[in-house]
Amino acid sequence: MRIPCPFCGSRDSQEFSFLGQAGLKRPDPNAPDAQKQFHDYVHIRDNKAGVTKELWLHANGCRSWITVTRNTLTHEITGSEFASPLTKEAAQ
Amino acid sequence: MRYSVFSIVEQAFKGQKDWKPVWRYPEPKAEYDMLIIGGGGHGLATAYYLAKNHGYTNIAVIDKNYLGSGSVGRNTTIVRSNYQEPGNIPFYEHSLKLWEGLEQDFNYNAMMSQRGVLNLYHSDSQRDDYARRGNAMMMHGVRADLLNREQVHEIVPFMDFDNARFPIHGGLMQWRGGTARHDAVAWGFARGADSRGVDILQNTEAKQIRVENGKVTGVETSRGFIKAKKVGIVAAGNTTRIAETAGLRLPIESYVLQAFVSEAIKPLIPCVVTFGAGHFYISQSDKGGLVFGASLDYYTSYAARGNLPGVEDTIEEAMAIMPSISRVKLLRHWGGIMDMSMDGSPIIDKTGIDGLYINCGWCYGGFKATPASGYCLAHLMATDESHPVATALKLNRFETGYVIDEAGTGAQPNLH
Amino acid sequence: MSQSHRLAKGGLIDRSKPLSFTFDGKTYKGYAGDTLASALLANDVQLVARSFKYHRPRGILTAGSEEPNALVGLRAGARHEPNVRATVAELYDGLIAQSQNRWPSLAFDLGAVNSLLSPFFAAGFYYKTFMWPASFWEKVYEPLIRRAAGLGKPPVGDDPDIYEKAFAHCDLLVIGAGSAGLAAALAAARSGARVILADEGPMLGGRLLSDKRIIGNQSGLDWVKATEAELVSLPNVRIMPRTTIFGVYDHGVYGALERVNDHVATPPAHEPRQRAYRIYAKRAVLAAGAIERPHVFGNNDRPGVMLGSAMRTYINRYAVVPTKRVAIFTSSDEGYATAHDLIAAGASVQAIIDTRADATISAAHDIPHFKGAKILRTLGNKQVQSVEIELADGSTRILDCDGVAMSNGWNPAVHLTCHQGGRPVWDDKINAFLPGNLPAGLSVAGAAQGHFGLKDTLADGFRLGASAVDDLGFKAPAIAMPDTDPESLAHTPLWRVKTSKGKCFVDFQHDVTDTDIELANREGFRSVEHMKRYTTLGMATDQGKTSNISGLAILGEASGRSMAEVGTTIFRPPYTPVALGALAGHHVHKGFRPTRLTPSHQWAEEQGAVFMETGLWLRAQYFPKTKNESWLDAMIREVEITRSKVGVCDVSTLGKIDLQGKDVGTFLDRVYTGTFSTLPVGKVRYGLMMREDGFVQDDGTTARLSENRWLMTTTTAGAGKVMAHLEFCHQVLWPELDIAFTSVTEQWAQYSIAGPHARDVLKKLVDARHDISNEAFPYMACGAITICNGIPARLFRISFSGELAYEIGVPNRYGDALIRAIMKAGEEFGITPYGLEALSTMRIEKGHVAGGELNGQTTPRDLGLIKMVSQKKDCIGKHMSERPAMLYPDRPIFVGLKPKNPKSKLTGGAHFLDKGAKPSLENDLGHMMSVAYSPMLKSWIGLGIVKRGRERIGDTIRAVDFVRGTEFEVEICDPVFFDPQGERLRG
Amino acid sequence: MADLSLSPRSALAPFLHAGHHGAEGKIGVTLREVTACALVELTTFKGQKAALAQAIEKAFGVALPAANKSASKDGVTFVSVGPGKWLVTGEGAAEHDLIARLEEAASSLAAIVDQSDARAIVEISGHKARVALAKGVMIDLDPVAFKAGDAATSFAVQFWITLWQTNDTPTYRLAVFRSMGRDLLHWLESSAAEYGYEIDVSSHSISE
Repeated sequence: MRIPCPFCGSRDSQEFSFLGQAGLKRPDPNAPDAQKQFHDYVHIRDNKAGVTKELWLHANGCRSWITVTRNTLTHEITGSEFASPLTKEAAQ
Repeated sequence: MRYSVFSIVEQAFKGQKDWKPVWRYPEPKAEYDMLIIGGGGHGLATAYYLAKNHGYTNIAVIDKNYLGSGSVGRNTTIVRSNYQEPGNIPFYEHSLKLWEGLEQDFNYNAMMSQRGVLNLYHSDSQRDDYARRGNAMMMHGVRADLLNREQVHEIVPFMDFDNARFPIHGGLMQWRGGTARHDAVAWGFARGADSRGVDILQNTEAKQIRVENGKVTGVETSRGFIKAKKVGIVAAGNTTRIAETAGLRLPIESYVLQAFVSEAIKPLIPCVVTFGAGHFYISQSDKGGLVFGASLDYYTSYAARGNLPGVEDTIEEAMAIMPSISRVKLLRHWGGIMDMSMDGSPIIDKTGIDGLYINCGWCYGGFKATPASGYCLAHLMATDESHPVATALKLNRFETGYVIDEAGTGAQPNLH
Repeated sequence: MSQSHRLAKGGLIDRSKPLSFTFDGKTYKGYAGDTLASALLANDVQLVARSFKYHRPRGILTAGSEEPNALVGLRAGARHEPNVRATVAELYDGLIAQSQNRWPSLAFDLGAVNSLLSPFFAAGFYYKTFMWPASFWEKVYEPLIRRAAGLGKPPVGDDPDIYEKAFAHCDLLVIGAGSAGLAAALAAARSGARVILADEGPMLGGRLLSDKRIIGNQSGLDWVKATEAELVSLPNVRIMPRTTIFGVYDHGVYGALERVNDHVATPPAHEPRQRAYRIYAKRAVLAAGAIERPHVFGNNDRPGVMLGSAMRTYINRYAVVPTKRVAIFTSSDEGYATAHDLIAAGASVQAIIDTRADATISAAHDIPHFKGAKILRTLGNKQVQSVEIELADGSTRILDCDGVAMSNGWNPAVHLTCHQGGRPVWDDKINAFLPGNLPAGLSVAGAAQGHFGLKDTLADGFRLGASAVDDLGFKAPAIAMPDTDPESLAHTPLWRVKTSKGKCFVDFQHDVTDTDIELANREGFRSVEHMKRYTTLGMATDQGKTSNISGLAILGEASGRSMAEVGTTIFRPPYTPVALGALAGHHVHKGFRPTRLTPSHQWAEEQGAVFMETGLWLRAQYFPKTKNESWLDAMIREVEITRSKVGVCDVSTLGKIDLQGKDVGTFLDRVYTGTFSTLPVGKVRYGLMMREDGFVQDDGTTARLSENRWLMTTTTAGAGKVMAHLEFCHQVLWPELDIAFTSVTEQWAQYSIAGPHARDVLKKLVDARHDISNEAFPYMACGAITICNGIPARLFRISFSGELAYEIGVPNRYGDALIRAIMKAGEEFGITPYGLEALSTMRIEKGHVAGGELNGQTTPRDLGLIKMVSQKKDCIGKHMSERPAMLYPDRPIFVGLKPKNPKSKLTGGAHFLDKGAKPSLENDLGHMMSVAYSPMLKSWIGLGIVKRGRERIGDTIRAVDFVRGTEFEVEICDPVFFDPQGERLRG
Repeated sequence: MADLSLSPRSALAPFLHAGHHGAEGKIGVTLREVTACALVELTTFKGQKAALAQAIEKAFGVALPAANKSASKDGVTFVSVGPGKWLVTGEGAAEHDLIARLEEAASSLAAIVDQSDARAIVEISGHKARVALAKGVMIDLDPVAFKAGDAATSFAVQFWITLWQTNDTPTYRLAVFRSMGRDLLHWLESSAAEYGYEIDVSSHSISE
């Protein structure tokens, strides 16, 4: 597998580590149902068969956390971007 | 027909002409009492025990492919009950006990071979971890033996005891563990279920679980709607895809796990061996192939195939404990989809939707659980009560905190 | 009868290089350019192997990597390799080969008795028996089966050869260097694109090496040579002979195995035996050719029966006539080409038996020619002596011959197209499966695409080679299509001879017959996967390359389905078997994983230290004073000296992270359970870190070096994970924070100096201008200092041992020198180095948690560290650590454990039971996490978790270690065994 | 005090065996430990990228290199290692004042962390350097893809590496964690052995 790193370019997947679903928002710790929200945040996943957005760390590379758009049925990758706007800005 | 030495001899003289089909190819009925989605080992076992233990015969098992087409036919065939967590121990031990009588029970030789499962340890702290596990097993009356380096050497003298990066210090042995012939398990359960009247509907894909007023009414399939009073989701790696048609969101991610077999060689490895400084496990099949695997390919996937880094990593681990197999050749490697739960342990529970039951989260340990998984889901579906050995395998345990995390790696499925 | 079957001239062998080799101990001659198979055939060795199940005599069926029969053991001793295909083993001088799976000898194999029992051994018979009594499986049945199965013997001892991994990149990878592959490579290469051309054989040319053909105005061979010469001359082309592309992986990654030195007796010094490549290709052309199909008829497995194409290969490439009186069994016009080449080589063609009644081609010369005829069976013993044929009119006759050449059409080598889930598609026009949906970037040329004629293979190659690189922005110049000599490829396959007599083998190696497939179908194993698994068809070392399609056809016939309806099983990697050693490369033995060495490693080695693995690090476990001093005695000595005088320990392996920026304090408050934003400059604080699921993931200290600069330490094992976690928290959760992380683990060599004389030792090192008195530099102080005349250093007054202790860090280049200097400075105070055993003992005496307790299953509350969790703020893991189960009063909690008898050797992993309680999961109170012999208490002590342990301080329970056979009464106590007030560390 | 002076040691000093090794009669590869080289990791503070670039340009006369590039002037080389991150090497006169110059130029704009002792750096050159490196380096080092002035952080064999090419000989530099230096060296030696290689220690020195 090759992962397109927005900073380094296309690299062997062995340089990366995988975390999981992207776009999960850490709940407001002060919300009245915070514990329930945290449960969902920590445990419940879309686990989509098809195009997903997921978080990878270019661990053996530039150390950027990136959001990769990948199809879990075919492994086809159609996009990747920095997870952090700050990293993106620093990469300009 | 019953299998026996006599039937073999008889058929040898009849040119094998009178063997009967092991299962039927029935047309779906309009309605069943129970419908099982997933004709893998667990689904077939569920139907078998529903029929055998609970007297249900108006049951169907549906599978989108041929029966046994999932992980039951592509795993590394290891059977064991060497677990550490109290939520797991009784369940897996129940399973192993079922294995021990399974072949006679369903009259099919699944080649259950209790040749031992040996977990190697490579440090003092790992030895203590294994002692902790062994003692937990013994608390439940499950025999475990902590072996020192010399005792391990006696069993697997061909392994690297002298020049290894992570030297072998000893191992934890469960002699009652071993292997079984994976396909035969599916076939044995299928044959046993079919002969008790269960309809096994192959090439019948579940499209949509139909729920009305919080109660399940049946399943839309590629062969039309099938009404059912109770539906069990036993879809392993595809659990999420099925469950989401009923609006369920689960603590499950699907990952690909690779498995490997070498060319056949004469007997070398007497038992199942696992490598403690990695994630590697190996045994030798009766045909002579070395059957092995290691970690997941660490990304989520529904494609039943893996990639080269996983292949190389696995084989490096193989060579790490037994460099003498370097000239033995890899014959085939393949992948399967694993339903990884957030704590690495399974779920057998109701769902909050009346009449809908779920059996998932088998990670890469589903094969050994096959009989008990079916046994306990059958019990649950028949009685609406968890079987006593499966009370910890709750769907809501992530919310309550009663997680069963053997590895201690937390809610990160690819680390289990 | 040396080389009795060798032709006097011709072939691509080098007669000036005669080679000697042995098979089953007997010496033979061959030539450079031979394979083991061609050399055996040259010497008229027909019987080379025994089959898997029935131990039937087997010869050589093919001339390529698809060979199911002729497997041998190659080389001897530690270089022995089982299951080598004689058909691809290149001959070298001194080659040693043995036949396999036979006893006592190949010619007389007692295992052949299985053949007589074959009526009982129908497909899947073992599923129906061997069940009684249950215990007999492991003891009786299975050992018998296992001994009988298994083909070759495993190698013994360490492989003396080395293996390598390598990586290669190209625009276009061409797989197979036959006519199509060469054409594709040439077309692409002329554009300037980077091309890799790989072929499993030692020579380029494919079938052009085996069939005498014309391309343009030259012979096929000359065309190959000219093409190869041009490719070699181009700097953008890399030719990789002896290289099998074994797998297709995601995104243009191809697995390849280069057999660098399998064609010589032993690899030259410093060279590997084999090299496994990961090839990254933007595009690929698969030109893997096709595999000829055998016929399924009675005793079709007898030595002497061979594929027609293989027979032509032996004649034309190796100058060997495999058998001299040949019956041609054909369903294709190609059988006539085989007859032609046999006659040209001086062999006798006894007859052409063409299954097609309507064949239009005529036989040359005066060869007996039977249309609409079949071979019912071969006769003979260890080689064909005759065949029984059935003519179109139904009559039968016996025909003398010593060999049979089969031609039943070709199966495109579609295997690699299936590695990404592609399913081959049946094509009625060519009677074969063609590639289905292809892996991205891969196209298929020539015979692999079902385009069998030479003209088509060349045209495909030129076209697809050019279009692949045009796709990438190159411009491939047009190549004029050369003329080729005419050929006739008409065929109508006959999947089996139904009226056969005797066993009709479909899968030769696994002894699967047509009746086995029928039986599977009869028993309901109708899915092609069920049939395969029930009969084991296609599961042998050849993975069904010569058998799968016939098997599918027979299943289709038996179940009344078309080939398209039956479908195929899935081809998986590797295309041909790959040595495990090659896939591990040099990551074997000590090279399996890196070994990280500490700054004091060399010094510790000189002291005779015993080392232990800590993750990838090697750390000193203890420093034995004499050779015979045990770990326990050494540990006791090291602890006693440290606690009474002073000791030093290398703690450089702890993770160190430099954090800078104005928001570090805020950030630390969120990732640590405690509050850090209030930490004054020049101070250190202990920190506990949870995962978001509420379990502890790591602990350590963080020092505030200046207003905006902090230094965090992590556990040795947790360093990498914590770094990734912090980067996640920053980049994904809170990108608004202004922080910069840098791992500085390896910049600093760090030593802990502990004991009552720690300050005295330190004073001798620290430059005089720094005041390190207790007042000026109290417990939990930190600062930048200089030592030994101006060497920059960092000093932290922190203690894991519970003693007055400092950690001193210097730039790593001084690490070796500093340990020596510390030892020297400490000499007058009686300093000792201490290892991990002593370190562990001292922290257990102090009740500090470490690896055994930070096992990912414990919360701060479990570890008695709830007071470390600030109740005033949120942090990672806070909410999940307060789930009901975590607050459940019965949850085991951290305590100390003291045996009633101090000599009772406690053990890690023991579980706790109340006195009189029976072992059961319900009665299990918890387990022992860490143990040590405490030199201070003169007793074994332990740390563990016990249900309601804090409420039960003073109670006596049992520590039961079933697996070690010990059981001791222990008293539950406070986990801090030594100096509970912490007076020593503040001294 | 005098007897407690500390003499420095390079990362690979104990493991370097000077001279010719491997296949006889040829030298395809030359290996050298890079010593006398200051190393600094520079990480931009939030929103300071442009200001940092300006400051570096002013102080060092080089534009901060973009991704996968390095830039050198007067013994100072900036190697891009991540978004807003550079590994800076200083040799010759620059070895001793590198960190001071960086701090003077940019202490409010970036985290400046001395890493002079945190890495083992090996220089590999020669006509077989590329093929020897291909036995572990996963990125494409062919001249069409990677030239002098190019840089990468990547994974090789079992190491997280920073790699940059310094000339067209070709010569490459590989930096790994110091504790893994021995294994890096062993891998390079075994990869180069079939081509013959030389360990060059002629310029080996380490500063206090």
